[in-house]
Amino acid sequence: MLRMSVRTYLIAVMAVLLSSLPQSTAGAQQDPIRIGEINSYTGPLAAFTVPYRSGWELAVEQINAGGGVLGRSLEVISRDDGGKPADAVKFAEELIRREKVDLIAGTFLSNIGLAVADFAERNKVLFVAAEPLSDAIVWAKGNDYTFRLRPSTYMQAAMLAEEAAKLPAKRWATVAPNYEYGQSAVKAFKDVLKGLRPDIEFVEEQWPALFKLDAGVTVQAIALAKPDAIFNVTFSIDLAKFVREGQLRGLFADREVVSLLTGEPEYLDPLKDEAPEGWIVTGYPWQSIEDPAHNAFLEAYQKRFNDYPRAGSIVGYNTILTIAAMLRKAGKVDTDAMVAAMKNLDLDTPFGPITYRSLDHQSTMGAYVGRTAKVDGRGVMVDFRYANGANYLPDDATVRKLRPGW
Amino acid sequence: MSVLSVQGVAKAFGGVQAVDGVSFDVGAGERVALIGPNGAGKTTLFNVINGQLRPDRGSVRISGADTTGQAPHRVWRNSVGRTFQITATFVSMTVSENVQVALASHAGSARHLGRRLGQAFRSEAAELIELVGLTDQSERPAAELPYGDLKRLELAAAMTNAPALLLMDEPTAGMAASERGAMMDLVDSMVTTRGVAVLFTEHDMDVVFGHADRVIVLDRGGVIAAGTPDDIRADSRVQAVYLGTFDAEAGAA
Amino acid sequence: MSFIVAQAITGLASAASLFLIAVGLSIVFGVTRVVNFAHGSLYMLGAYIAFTLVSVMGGSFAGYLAAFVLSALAVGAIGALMETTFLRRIYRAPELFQLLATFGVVLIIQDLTRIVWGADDLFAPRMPGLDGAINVLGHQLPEYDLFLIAVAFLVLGGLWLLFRRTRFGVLVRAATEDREMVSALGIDQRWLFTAAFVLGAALAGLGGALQIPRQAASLSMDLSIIVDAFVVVVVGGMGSIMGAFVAAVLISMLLAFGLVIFPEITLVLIFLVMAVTLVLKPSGLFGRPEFTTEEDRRSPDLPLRASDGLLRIFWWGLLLVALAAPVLLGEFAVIVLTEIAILALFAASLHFLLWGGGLITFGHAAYFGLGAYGAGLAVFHLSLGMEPALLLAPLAGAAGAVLFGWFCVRLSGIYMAMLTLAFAQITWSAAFQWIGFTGGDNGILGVWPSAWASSPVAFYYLTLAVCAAGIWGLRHVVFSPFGYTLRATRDSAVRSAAIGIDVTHHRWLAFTLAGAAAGIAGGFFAFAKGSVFPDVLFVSTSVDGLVMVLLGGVQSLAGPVLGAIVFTEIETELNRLTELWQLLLGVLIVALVVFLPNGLAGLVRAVRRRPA
Amino acid sequence: MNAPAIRLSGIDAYYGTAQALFGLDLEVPEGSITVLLGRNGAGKSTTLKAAMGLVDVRAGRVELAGADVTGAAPYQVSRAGLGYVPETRRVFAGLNVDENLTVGERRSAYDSRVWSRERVFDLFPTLAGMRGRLAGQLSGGEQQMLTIARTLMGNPRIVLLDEPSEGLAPVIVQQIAQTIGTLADAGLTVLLSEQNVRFATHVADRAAVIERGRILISGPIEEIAANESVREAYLTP
Repeated sequence: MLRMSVRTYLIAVMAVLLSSLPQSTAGAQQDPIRIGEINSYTGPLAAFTVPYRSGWELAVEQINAGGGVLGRSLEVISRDDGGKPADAVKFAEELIRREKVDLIAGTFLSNIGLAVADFAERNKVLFVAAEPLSDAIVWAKGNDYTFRLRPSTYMQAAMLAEEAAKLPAKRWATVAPNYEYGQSAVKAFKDVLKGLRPDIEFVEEQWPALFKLDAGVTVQAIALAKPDAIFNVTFSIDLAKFVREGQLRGLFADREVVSLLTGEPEYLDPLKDEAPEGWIVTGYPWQSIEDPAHNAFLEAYQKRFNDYPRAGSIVGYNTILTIAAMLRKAGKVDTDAMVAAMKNLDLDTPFGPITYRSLDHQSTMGAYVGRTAKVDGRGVMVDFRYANGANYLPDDATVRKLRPGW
Repeated sequence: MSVLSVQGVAKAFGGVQAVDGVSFDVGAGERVALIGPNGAGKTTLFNVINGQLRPDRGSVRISGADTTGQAPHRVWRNSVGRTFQITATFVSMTVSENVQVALASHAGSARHLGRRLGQAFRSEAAELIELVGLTDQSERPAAELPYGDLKRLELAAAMTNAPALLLMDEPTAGMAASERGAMMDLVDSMVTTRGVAVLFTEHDMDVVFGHADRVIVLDRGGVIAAGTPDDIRADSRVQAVYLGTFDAEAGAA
Repeated sequence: MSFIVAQAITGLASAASLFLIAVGLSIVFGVTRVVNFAHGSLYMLGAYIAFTLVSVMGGSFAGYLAAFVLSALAVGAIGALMETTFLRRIYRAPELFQLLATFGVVLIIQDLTRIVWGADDLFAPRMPGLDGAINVLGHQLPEYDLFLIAVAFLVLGGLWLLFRRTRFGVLVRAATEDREMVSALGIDQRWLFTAAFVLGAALAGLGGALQIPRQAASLSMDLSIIVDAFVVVVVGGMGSIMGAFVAAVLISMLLAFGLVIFPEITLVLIFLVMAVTLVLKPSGLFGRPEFTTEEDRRSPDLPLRASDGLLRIFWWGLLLVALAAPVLLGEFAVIVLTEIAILALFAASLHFLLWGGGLITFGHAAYFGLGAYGAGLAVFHLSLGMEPALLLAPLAGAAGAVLFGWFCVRLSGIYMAMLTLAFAQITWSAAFQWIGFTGGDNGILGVWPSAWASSPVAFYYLTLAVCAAGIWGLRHVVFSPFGYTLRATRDSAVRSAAIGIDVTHHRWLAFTLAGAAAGIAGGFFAFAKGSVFPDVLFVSTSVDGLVMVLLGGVQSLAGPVLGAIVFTEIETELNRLTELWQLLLGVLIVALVVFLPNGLAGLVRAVRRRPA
Repeated sequence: MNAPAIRLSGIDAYYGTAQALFGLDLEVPEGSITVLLGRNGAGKSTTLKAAMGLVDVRAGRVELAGADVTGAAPYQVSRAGLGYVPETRRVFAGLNVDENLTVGERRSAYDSRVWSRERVFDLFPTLAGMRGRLAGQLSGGEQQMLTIARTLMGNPRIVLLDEPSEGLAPVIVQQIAQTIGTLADAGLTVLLSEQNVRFATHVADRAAVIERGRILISGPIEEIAANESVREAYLTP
């Protein structure tokens, strides 16, 4: 019996080992164009990445139904990094060396985006970073092979700072999770706002650990400083706790709150009827966007998934649109040609036309800025406008200073 | 100069005075038994001498050197060997390796990374193993040894630093009657051939009266009697608090 | 002044939540001696179940109360299932295996919860009747906070009565001390254990359910609470109910006022409290020192023997395969093999402590991560090349081990495991939050090998050479006087001290050596990945190392190497095959502890020992 | 003829992989005080544990008054009337004296309680005065009394005593000997293991000598004591 199980086990191990062997990839012309895709599909991040996946699946289906690109269909080979950068790099290796993909796309967490970007540079493979927000991906650690779709932390903070500058509030408090994203967002917001309104002072900063916000004590610590307005960067469960405790303790009464990403359905919807009202936010008011391109996307998405899109869905969808447009422009599946095509690539998306800047490889995809309100017991965005990403980037000289190699 | 000199040692736990001003000496080559009822303070006193406990007051000197409050491994460097009531050996090693590790420690090479322990101190170890009569067991794992042999192994390990003083906590506990005699004979031979002084605790009165030169009786943390075995046997106070009448009766039988 | 009162009350509400979670963990540990990593998962389940109940029954005041009670009962029932089907089988396993097995349950529950409830955060409405705030000295304090505080005191009082005034309580306390003796006195201890576990699980479920009116149910609840709960239990003293209460209050108050003054220190503060407590009072504020009962005696290891024929063939065969791999197996295999070589050294260094010294560490990621950061920071801040950076890696690992080891070697058993975990988490917090120095979450990029070693094959051979030498070196140390002496301190600390060995110091040196070896592995890991991120320091890295050691077999020098090979292959391939890899990994871990406690090497040994 | 109070036949017992008892046979007649003699490691404690179900018994049969309890869990054996007083006492140190007795108490043991709390305190008056004291703070002799008292609370018909004189002052040993006599007078069967031969011969009426996990010889204490080879090996001080 024991012997049997040893043998069974050894066979299993051998099978696993053998499957590591390189698989032959015949290079027939009609083979699909292979896109390696990496994201964090398991664990708590699944709430964000699953709508994103639906987005790219929809785009792939639509493009292939329309005859593909360059006469070839698109095939996405997807891997779950489990939220670990080291595993993301390993799967990037696997995708290019074993699966022989033509380019890499995806990632949600900033650190994983950065790790894969660095990998892409070193291995000279194109990487379309879909969702990571970190400014560093295109600036401090930007490289030739990496292009980023989603509007960055800086861009979204700048959109909010513009609105904040119009408020009478002078004394500001900030609350942000204590890690790179939170710190960058606060810094960008402060920098832009102070540039616009030198009379403003920041009187309190709270830095709760990510997903460990002790809401009651944090809310009271902020209240103690008696600010006129609050800039919030917390999200997900931290946001929910912050909103509930803040409302209970009267923190938001007679105070303006400016809040990053809170208008995205991913963050707003879980709050249900307790969604804060009157906050100035960036987000995605999918119900109310009056635009034919977006309507077409919305209809197709709802039909395909029987669900409404989240901000991630748009990002996933646009990622594949980007790749398709780039391939058409490049005319061939070759890294140098593809990288060249990504620069100044123009394409139409459900958010309108966007451009991948050759200056820093950032797309000009924007976000919607508006105020939160409650309609039928759920949070929505009202009084919103589309903020074109192109308008919220520093001037070229500044970007050149931020991005090495210029 | 005494091999061991205990002066005014006191130690309390919480509010309980476990040892209260105990003084005595052990001379070279002398065998001293420490007896008394449970809770009299024997173990505490032993642990103070051995260095596991720091006394609240008083001093411990070994061959003239003040070792009060020194950790056990430092006390050992003053030529003190120790055996335990419940045998403490290295169960994942052979008999020989048990002794070799102790010899390596004595030679100051416990931290050597270079060569393997395997052949180091083999002959010295063999000598000590022969001394305690375990030669035919020397390659067996300690885990497999019968209890009596483990006690012998402990003694061999305790002898590796050629001690001037052996501290033995109930050296014959858990042994059959016939083994006890053999064990104590072995201890006696260490005393005669190597000039070791022995301080031991024991509950077996045959061992105490048969193998101690001097007996110290503790009760409630203090010394209530000290003297030759015959003196102690006759001491009415010792009979009342410790010996009772049972042993005397049965001993006569 | 009014702020202090208001903040104290708010802090007390946090303490109430923390206490409700920690006390169940403490009770379960007290009776079963199992540190249940999955306690946080039970807490999470309590929250999810309560959310569903509130949704179904409607969120009235009574509906909420019913949901709290029913969630506690439901989680208690899940606890009963868990105890009777699985935990019961590992009570006699070494502490570390138990920790690991319950960590496997964490992975399983995490995936199952995602499958049942989805990945979205679920936010329930406020509790009607307690959804307002009352004015205390000009501060608005939520009514629900006061309710939580009241519930915590009720639970505390109830538990006190249960444990002091009922026969059941007396039996549980007796079983906490000596479960074998309780059984010999005619009490069915299996029932007692199940009951205690169900009580602990129900308290976790209640704690989770009570969070629903305050926060969203989310998949990150399990791990974010469990480490805090550990800290509370360890600071209070394992098994002590009052200790859990006092520690929860202490920590919550420190945080409540600490974050006004040092808003950035929160994550580190909680672990500092734990480290300080354990050093000053190793068994916690209200705990008693650990003692071992007879049944804890395990059959001892066999004496060390030099490799015999088959083992020699294993080592040489492995080396040959490793050398020929780039030709035989192709490009990606080289990448995987590089990782295997690195992880094998990491696992071997962990194994050296575990097996060679009986030093139970649950935070070995710290030294691996410090090695990685040492190399990464050398490249990033000092612009050093690969060669000097790789030399710095073991120094960084060893430096961390010197610092943390000094504290850790003073403890033993489960307390040591907890303190090592705490130090690893402090290091992780520092890397995560100290952005100016470490790059924080965004990590350090561009840690690539020198030109001569930049091809995957060249870097593989370099890694193989160094890691194989490292493993061989550790193996050599095991046989040296140092290694034997370390083994001696493991077998019997009192005997070691009695033959002149400074046990604490010797263990400290061993820690340092293992830290250096893990640091080497970490350094190579940084260059293999080209980057360093805080997650190399996270508890999951430590768990991976332990799984490798356990999988390979603790009682064999070949174990960690075998474990690293099989684990890395499984992990890499499982991910390709299924999205449920986390679930499967959890099942694998649990199955290993239950069915294969001696690992693959033990299996091989058992097969070989059988008469032909 | 009544079946013996305990009958062990052909017992093989193990600790992990190490075998401790080898086909051991032992009978303890009803109402006797039987002592198990042998060196440490010979298997005395293991024999008692095998009867109690505390070790892994892989072969053989354990009977209590004719009833088969082989493979039963300790609590089942205890409920079948076997009381166990372990070596090294093992009181519940963090529980007070009263609570220790509560653990041993078995309400459903018999219709009428033979050993009530009051009767136990009559047997050990010292304990009666310290009901609220933590067991961990008692002296060694008091702890030994408490373990016996605790076992009696379960109303056993047979009591196993593992080295009751171990580590105790002679004066206390004497008291324990008296206690054992009292138990026998109350109709209990006693099986004890001992190293202290004087103590053993003083209290017991039967003896069995164990060596390397097997019984060498057993019978009335006088016969055993008279056996030359036994005397030489085990009894001569």
